[in-house]
Amino acid sequence: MGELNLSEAEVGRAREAAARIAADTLAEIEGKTTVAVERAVLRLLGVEGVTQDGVPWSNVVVDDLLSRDLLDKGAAVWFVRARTADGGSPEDTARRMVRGEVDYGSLPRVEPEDLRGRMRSLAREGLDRIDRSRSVREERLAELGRGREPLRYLIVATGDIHEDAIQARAAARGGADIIAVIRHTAQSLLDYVPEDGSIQGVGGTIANRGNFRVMREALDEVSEELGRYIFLTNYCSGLCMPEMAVLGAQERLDVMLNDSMYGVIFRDINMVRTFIDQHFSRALLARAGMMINTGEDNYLTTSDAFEKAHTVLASQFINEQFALKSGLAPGQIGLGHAFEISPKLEDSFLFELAQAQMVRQIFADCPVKYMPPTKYMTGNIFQGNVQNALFNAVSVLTDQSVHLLGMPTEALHTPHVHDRHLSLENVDYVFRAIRHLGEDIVFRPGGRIETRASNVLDKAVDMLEEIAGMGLMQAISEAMFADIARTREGGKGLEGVVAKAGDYCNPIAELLWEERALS
Amino acid sequence: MGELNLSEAEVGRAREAAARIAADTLAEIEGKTTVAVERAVLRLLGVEGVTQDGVPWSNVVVDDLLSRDLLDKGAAVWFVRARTADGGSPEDTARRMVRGEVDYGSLPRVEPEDLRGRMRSLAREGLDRIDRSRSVREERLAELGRGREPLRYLIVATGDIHEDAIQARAAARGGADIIAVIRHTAQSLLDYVPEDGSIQGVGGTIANRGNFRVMREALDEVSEELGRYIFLTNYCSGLCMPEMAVLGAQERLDVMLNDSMYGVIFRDINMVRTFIDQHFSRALLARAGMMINTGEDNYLTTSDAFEKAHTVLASQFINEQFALKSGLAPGQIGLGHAFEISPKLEDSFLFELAQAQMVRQIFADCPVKYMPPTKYMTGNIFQGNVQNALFNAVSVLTDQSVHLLGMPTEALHTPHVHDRHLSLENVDYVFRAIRHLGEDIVFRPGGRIETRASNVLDKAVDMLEEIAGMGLMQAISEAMFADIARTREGGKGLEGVVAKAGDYCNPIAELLWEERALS
Amino acid sequence: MNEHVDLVTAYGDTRGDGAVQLSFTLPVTSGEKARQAALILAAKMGLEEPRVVLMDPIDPTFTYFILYGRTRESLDFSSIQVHEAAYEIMAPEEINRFIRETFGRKLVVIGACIGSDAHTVGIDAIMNMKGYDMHKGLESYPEIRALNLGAQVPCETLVARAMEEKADAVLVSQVVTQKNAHLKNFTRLIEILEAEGIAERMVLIVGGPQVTLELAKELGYDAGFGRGTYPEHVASFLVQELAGRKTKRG
Amino acid sequence: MNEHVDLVTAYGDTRGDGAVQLSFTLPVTSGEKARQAALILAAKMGLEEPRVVLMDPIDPTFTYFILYGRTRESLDFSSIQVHEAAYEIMAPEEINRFIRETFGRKLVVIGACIGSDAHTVGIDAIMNMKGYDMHKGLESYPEIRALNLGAQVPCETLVARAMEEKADAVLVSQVVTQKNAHLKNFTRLIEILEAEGIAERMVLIVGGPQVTLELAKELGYDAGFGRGTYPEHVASFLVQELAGRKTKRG
Ligand code: B12
Ligand code: B12
Ligand SMILES: Cc1ncc(COP(=O)(O)O)c(C=O)c1O
Ligand SMILES: Cc1ncc(COP(=O)(O)O)c(C=O)c1O
Repeated sequence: MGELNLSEAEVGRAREAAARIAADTLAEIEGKTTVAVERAVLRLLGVEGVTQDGVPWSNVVVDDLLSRDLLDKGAAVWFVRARTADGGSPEDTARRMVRGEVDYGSLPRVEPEDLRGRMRSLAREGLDRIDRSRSVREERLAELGRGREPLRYLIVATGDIHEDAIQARAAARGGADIIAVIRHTAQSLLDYVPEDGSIQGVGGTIANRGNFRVMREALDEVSEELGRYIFLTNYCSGLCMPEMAVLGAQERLDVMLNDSMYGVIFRDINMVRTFIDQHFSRALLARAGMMINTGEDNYLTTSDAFEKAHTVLASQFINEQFALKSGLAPGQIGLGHAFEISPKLEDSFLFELAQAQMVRQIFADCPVKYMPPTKYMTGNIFQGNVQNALFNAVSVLTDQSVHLLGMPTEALHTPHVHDRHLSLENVDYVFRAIRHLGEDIVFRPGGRIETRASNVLDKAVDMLEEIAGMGLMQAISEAMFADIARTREGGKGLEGVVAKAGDYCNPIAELLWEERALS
Repeated sequence: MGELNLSEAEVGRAREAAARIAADTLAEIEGKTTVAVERAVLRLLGVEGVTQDGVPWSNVVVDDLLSRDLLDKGAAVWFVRARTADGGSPEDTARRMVRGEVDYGSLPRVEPEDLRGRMRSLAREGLDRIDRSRSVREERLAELGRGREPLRYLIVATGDIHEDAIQARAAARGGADIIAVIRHTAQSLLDYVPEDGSIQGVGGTIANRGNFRVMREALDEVSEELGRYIFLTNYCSGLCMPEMAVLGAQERLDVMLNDSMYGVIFRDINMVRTFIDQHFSRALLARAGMMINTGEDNYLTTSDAFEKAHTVLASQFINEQFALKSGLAPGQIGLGHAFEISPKLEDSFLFELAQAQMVRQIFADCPVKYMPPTKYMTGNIFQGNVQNALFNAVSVLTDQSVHLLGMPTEALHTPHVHDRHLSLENVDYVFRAIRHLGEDIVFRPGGRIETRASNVLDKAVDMLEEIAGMGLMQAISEAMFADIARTREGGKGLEGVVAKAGDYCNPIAELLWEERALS
Repeated sequence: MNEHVDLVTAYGDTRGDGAVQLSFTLPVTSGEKARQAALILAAKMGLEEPRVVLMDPIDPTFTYFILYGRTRESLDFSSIQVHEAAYEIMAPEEINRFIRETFGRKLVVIGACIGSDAHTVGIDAIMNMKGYDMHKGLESYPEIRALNLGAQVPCETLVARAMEEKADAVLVSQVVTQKNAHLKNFTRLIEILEAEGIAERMVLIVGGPQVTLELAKELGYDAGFGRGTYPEHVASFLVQELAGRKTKRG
Repeated sequence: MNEHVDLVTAYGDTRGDGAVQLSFTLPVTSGEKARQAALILAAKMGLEEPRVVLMDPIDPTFTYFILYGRTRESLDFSSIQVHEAAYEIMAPEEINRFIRETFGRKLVVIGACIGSDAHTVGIDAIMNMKGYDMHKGLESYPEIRALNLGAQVPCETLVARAMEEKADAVLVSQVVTQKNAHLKNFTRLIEILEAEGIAERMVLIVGGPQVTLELAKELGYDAGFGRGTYPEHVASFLVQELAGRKTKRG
């Protein structure tokens, strides 16, 4: 598509403000950690498995330390000291810790350097495992190659991973490049990862190591069959965000839905908790070479796509800065936006075209992810296919990187096997039919489209500078995103936020930041 | 839409060649008339109704004159002379003529001037009736106004005019601007107009005065209800083409499918017969202030839309010239084309866009009629809706005048009541969503679209100049249109072609041509 | 079929033709045998002249079908009993006046999206100031105190709050219906309300895109509202229902 | 349902869920009563948990519905008998060789689109040089003399010509099916052929988008071909059928 004439200066101002916003927010949380972060650390140090009542060891250990007011030093410290004392398996140590068999007061003294060394060598093992699965991905990609952009992203959400696998294979054979397993409705509010083989999901499927493996295997198999690497997506969100990052990284997921604010706004998770969790999680995802998908599309389900288009752009700038500060490379930052404008609006297509093209230009190095119409989809599944056709057209016209296929049945149910089939046919045809239209047409300077884009950009700049002034947490409590307000003290999971002691240590974070350059 | 840069010179050459082609063809048929033309004349002179075995009087009279080798003077001459002799009702005269009660040899002698005078005054009455219905249309249009372009053209084809009327009303309420009653499959090969209230149609509904009235009434009623004049379309084609023109003009139809070659190519009607019939028919339609729709769209059902795009353009130039030579104003000439390109072709949308825009520019004063995908529609009614969506997009982008709505069920059956409903929703949305996109984008000079358009134009020029050389009839016998070959002597209805005698007279034609300026 | 005035069946292009379109997937490999299977299934559904108009292989193990046919079935339209919630729709002003005159106090309405359902747009549309589609929500009614607890509210929390606020009505939304999640949550709530013995005391209203009045009644609620509901619909029903109960109690 | 390996039913997202989509129009005014009518009709078609997901007024007298539900029906896939025309598909060269070796003469095939049907694209696709979708038509077979009479051929003309050409096979196309026009024409032709006593002597083949083998057999033809047929399919069947008859006659 011919380029839109956008003010470089304005874009610069926006980025600059967003950088300030991210920096200030991170400064605020600097001195804090969360139970979720500590659980993730323990998992990487080798604490796996569950108690006989199915609670993950990482949870019981961290809860135990929290109840003893010991968590402020970091779970790693106590775990490693306890281990050194006995030298059993990680699980034995964990068991002894929670059984109260470890007298934290009188643990044999270890030299700080010595302790640090042991923590780091365990941490190194943990990261090696992640690095290994990263290189497996790289090898397979090199060998098989990937689909052509816009990549076709399809969701499965039967609630049963084995049924999901069947449908994912069918979707891949039909042309899917990325399969996202939608997560069980209630999971993001669970403060632990449900054990393997556990309950039937609703509105989605349980996300845990066992289920990740089932789908990874299915996709590897079908990737071979098709000679095309099929990417796997799940959610790095909710109260277990950092642990999801660990599991995803270990089980070679390729993409994770991960947003710096979604949990706060749409799941009413405490904002301090979320900002800490996302910062650490993203560093892990960066290390694992995974792509994140942010969730700005969601804003347009609660606020109007025409009125609030600038909030999406503003949020993308913020998500970008948070991501960079966690060490994600631009190529790993999949910013989200969506075709959610009201079909009743005249020239709605022009406005979506303006937004999509603007986002593409402003975040040129990011694999932007474009989401389909959902809010204005209805029970008219025939017309739904038409709405999706125009969405498909904008996507290929503006050359988006990741294209989430809309379903004709969006308003009715999580996709049936033929819903995906019909959507793939829709996309095949539209992409093919207008493949090079973008190259063949030029925007009329000062036309409706260009004007719309500049207006949205200007409003985003104003919004970002306003936020930079008041601080992001304040902005959220004033419902500046999605028209939903959340307070700094409100929301779920605040009790899991802990102030770090002076000698707090998180060996994983240390290595991640020291070695950021590498990733 | 930004204008395509097309060579004026080439367009000029094409028109010039087409004018020669039309002129030469008309010269060839100059000295001939047909039974259909003569029947039409009789109808306009007042010969209506049918015999007790349901054969129209116009048919029996003309057949009788033909069998007596008297038709070469024109039916009008004999009819008027016979009438003067008795002075009864037109029907009485007709009855006496066919009963052999008229001794043509010894009819009382009339002064040529006198005879001509009587013929012309009867003809004048005939044309007055047409002029009256034309002014009724003009009044209603002035009072009610019409829909916004592209006008929404929908078809009904239940086979039963009363069922058609129900569906037409529903369609109009859903937004239709033009209702076309598709004609009974077998009718175009009937050499007479089936009497009123006759058989159930197949694949369409019988076209005759009675049925025209039923639908006209229904549409007038719903026009009032909606405050929008709804146009009525039928077919001026087949072996009764001139009579259809008469009936349509009298019963205030607004649009008629009328092509200078369709009958020859797709119905295997003799070409001499067709050229004579269309020439006279169009003069009547011109007088009645009706719009014609030509049938180039049909070529693409038997030949490939990409390969043979230039044959459509060439034929449009020819149809335009024939139309002008019959006295139709550019505003009455609805040239047909269609979105029939293979959906398997990459950039198919670009090629259709090129064609549609080119046609729009070249025939700027003609109400171009754009037809939907039909040939590549399948039983996948969901995907069909997507194909129609892209067709709708091209139509509003290039600002076509008349838009025939594609049906998701095109490959299956003549439309069901909800098929139209779904198509109207499709069009509503797409037209609204991209309403001003055309104004907002410009073609890249020398891009795929512009290049495609010039190539098609060049090929059309070559084709037209080749045809100008060999003559149109020769061209048809070489399958230059639709890949279908027809011979000059072959096809149906040749027996109905008669060489005119020196004193042949067609009072209707006389008046029509004398008064052409008026219409 | 055509004769009887009130016998109706599906209509394609001729009264009584019974034209019906059908689509489904069969877990079999595409082919003549699969086509037959689709026809048999359609026949078992009572379709005459069933036609497979599309047989599309989704992959080697699934085949998608689109069919047309004519249903033999018809029904007597005149005999259909709809139990529509018997109330007239009033304008917001009317409703407020009615409240002042009938109850002489503000009504307390408490709402939430229960269980793990986070779809608040629906309940917000009914309760919040902003409302829906230009129709302002209950919050904008001077005579109504509207408390919207929002998303993912545990049944217990809602009930406790309703009791402490002495709510006149409880409004519950459920949007996620997969695996009948909504039924489970609705049932759970009504059980708790009954356990607390307050089910009778309050007007219990449910809503959601797949909620119907029948469903609500079956589950023991006073009313259910589906797609396209406006705040005034709910308020109208509520005030009329409460007025009714008042007079009953005398 | 899941247990039995060969019991199959519709599949949405879980084996055995029976998910089916349905759409139709009822000649009634949109409203709650109309919605009920649609549900009743769906129930009569054996759908469980029928849901109206769209009720769209087409105009005051018609309402369009889209529904989803679960069919109770299932069928034993293993028991399905398809009578597929028993022949293997051969390549053009094979076919020509087979003709030379088996019959030692050119076969004469005459085709037409009968009645008032002017849809020749189908029969042309089978018979003409050009063929269809890169598959050359019978005209291109050196061992076949293919005569395509084209559109709107009266049955009488076709039969007369077939006799005079001593045709080995007659190929007939019908595309227009409204009001069962195709059945009428097919029936008429077979009657004339039988009257002339040549129905046995020639291989009679019909085709068209809505033609199936079953239909052809019912009507007394030897084979029927539908959408997506290629010339070699027809030729393969033809030569194998003729060879069969030859040996029978001995
Ligand atoms: C917006 C939306 C979201 C937003 C919700 C934001 C928010 N704060 O509400 C976000 C992005 C967060 C979201 C998330 C999810 N969603 Co969602 N979402 C939708 C969507 C696109 C629109 C829903 C909507 O807002 N409709 C507009 C409102 C106004 O309509 P309404 O809800 O029907 O409400 C009206 C009436 O029903 C009635 N009403 C509703 N409630 C009440 C209550 C009372 C008392 C009364 C009187 C009336 C009433 O009045 C309202 C106004 O008329 C639908 C698809 C669709 N097009 O419907 C999917 C959909 C509902 N979501 C779905 C799913 C599965 C999810 C997830 C669970 C997926 C996942 N696993 O991550 C998540 C998790 C959220 C959760 N835990 O519940 C599925 C549900 C499938 C099913 N039938 O079970 C749907 C159908 C999409 C799909 N096809 O998969 N979603
Ligand atoms: C092209 C076309 C036309 C062209 C025909 C040009 C021509 N010379 O053939 C034109 C524009 C002239 C036309 C006119 C009409 N058409 Co038309 N037309 C179509 C269209 C768009 C495509 C048909 C086609 O060419 N398919 C491609 C070929 C290759 O497929 P096929 O025919 O199925 O053939 C394959 C197989 O069936 C098989 N086969 C077919 N015949 C035979 C024979 C033998 C012996 C064998 C072995 C195999 C075989 O092999 C072929 C290759 O695989 C269809 C809609 C659609 N998309 O299907 C409507 C359609 C067939 N037409 C229709 C109608 C009603 C008409 C008209 C009657 C409308 C009118 N009243 O004016 C007219 C009149 C023509 C007439 N008297 O028959 C309806 C029929 C409705 C119905 N089911 O009864 C359709 C379905 C459109 C619609 N939805 O209304 N039409
Ligand atoms: C970025 C992001 N995270 C998370 C979710 C929802 O997942 P969950 O509710 O399971 O956290 C979404 C919703 O699609 C999302 O966009
Ligand atoms: C210009 C024109 N005339 C006539 C017809 C067909 O009508 P009939 O076959 O009844 O002549 C068509 C086909 O749609 C057409 O395009």
